[in-house]
Amino acid sequence: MIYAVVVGALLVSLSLLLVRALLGPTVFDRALAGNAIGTLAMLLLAIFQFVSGRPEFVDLALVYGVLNIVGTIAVQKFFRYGDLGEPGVGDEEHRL
Amino acid sequence: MQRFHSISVVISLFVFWLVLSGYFTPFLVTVGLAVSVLVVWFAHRMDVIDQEGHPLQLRGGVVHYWPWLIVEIVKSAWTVSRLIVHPRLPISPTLLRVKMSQRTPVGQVMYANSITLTPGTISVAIEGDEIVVHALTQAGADDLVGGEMDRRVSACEGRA
Amino acid sequence: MSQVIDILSALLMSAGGVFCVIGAVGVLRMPGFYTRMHAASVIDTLGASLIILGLLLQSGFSLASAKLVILWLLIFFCSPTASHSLANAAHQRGIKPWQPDQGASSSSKN
Amino acid sequence: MATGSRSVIILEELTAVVLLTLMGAAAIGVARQRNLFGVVLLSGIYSFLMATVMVVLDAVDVAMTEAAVGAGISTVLLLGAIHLTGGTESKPIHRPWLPLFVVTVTGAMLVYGTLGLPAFSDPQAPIHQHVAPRYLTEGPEKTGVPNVVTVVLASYRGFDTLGETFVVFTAGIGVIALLRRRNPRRTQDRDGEGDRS
Repeated sequence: MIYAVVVGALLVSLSLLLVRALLGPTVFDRALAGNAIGTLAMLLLAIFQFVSGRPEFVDLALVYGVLNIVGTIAVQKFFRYGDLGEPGVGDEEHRL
Repeated sequence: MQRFHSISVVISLFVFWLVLSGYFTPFLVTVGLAVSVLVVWFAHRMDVIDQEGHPLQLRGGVVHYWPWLIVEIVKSAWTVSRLIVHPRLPISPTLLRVKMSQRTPVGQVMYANSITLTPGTISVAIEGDEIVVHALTQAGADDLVGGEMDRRVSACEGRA
Repeated sequence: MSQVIDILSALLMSAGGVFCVIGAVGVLRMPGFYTRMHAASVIDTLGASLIILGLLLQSGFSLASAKLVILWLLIFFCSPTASHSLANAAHQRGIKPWQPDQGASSSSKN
Repeated sequence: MATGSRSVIILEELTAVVLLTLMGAAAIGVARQRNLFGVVLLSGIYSFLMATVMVVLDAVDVAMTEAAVGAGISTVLLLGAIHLTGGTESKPIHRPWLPLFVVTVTGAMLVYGTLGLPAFSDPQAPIHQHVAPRYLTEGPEKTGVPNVVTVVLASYRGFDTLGETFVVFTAGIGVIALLRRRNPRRTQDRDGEGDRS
């Protein structure tokens, strides 16, 4: 039952990362932990499709991956430009 | 070149569709092809498609670069893992500037991403033709200053 | 033959699991934001790759393996982008890198 | 893949319990957090965990929606809302006792309600006896769609899915709004210095 071992390892990592997300201290630490939790959730999904014998549903993990980066980039844009509007106009002199 | 590039994008999208759908009946395959063509057409109209999103010009160089990059990643990930489990956490983080010799934005992104992808070094910002890099250890920083990765990315870019 | 592949994939996946745990421990243990990012990238690279490689061996040559390869490519292209954007945002916000002398505990230069 | 179904069920239940515990921890973190950015990030994490639980419980489409809405679009929307208001939560003016009472009673009623439900994945449950067999046997040839989930979603529950499609469409627009950048060829005032972030 190799899957049980891997799932267990992933769950332990998830808990540790959640502790980091709860502790903070900065917002970026939380975002980092959130990003890593997204990656782990993705792996967990991929493994679970194999556990339940339906490996053709790995697509869901793909959706997770895409959403994960959307969330992270949203946070990044917010903290870099101060808002989400007019994204990408900000060259170096515009932002400051 | 432009036409060739568009056809290549259509083919990539079509293969992606086939992989996700998994049904190979004539009707569904035709629909997939039509959707791929439509998406590329719309993308052209919206002007969101360019050489950067689908860097066909790198196809030769990447074959030589990736195996080396993967070996580097494994090596540095092993080093970082050893540091993490070390009871005294012997890290010496430094912030340094690395010169990059790439000419195109795609090459620069490739170099910066390679730096970030190898654990132990993270590209923090790009200022002019320099990358601000945060390195976990002095050794990792020295490796980067040695410039082998920079050379290889430039070679990969130049092969286009 | 299938026995060998099973054992190999089990080894790969457990190694991936171990690296994920190590990365998570690192994220918890490292001082300062940037140093934590290095630990997280262990999860994104070695942990994820080994687990996906193990699953690839299990799935053999099928549609699922093609999807796993796409998943792997997605991680490899997106995780550095996300990390860089986070680091960049932190840099813009003036988060200072942690230095060994300012830390509270257990720091030693090697 | 040659694993006994019994151990698979145990593994699934164990995973669900652990994930639900983590979700509880995340929820407490959200409640205790005064910094609203932290709240947004933690609720994103909560959504990811929730979606994973959904997959473990075999509700794949719900998981997809939860991930798209909870982790994707609501993070973007909430960040936009924070930009319009402010970054820290103000002190509540009410005492927490009345809301706590209401929530506890509602929760207790919901838990009481679950007692009347059939056991999880019980093959004799009405949901598996009523229309599900018909969907499975007749659906594909009646509608001509090979995938059963697509049959139910796109044909039998077409209007329902139309609404869901709007949600996903909104999420897509959010993504475009987020990742869009001004085309260097079109900006005259700046000489083609692309966005490098």
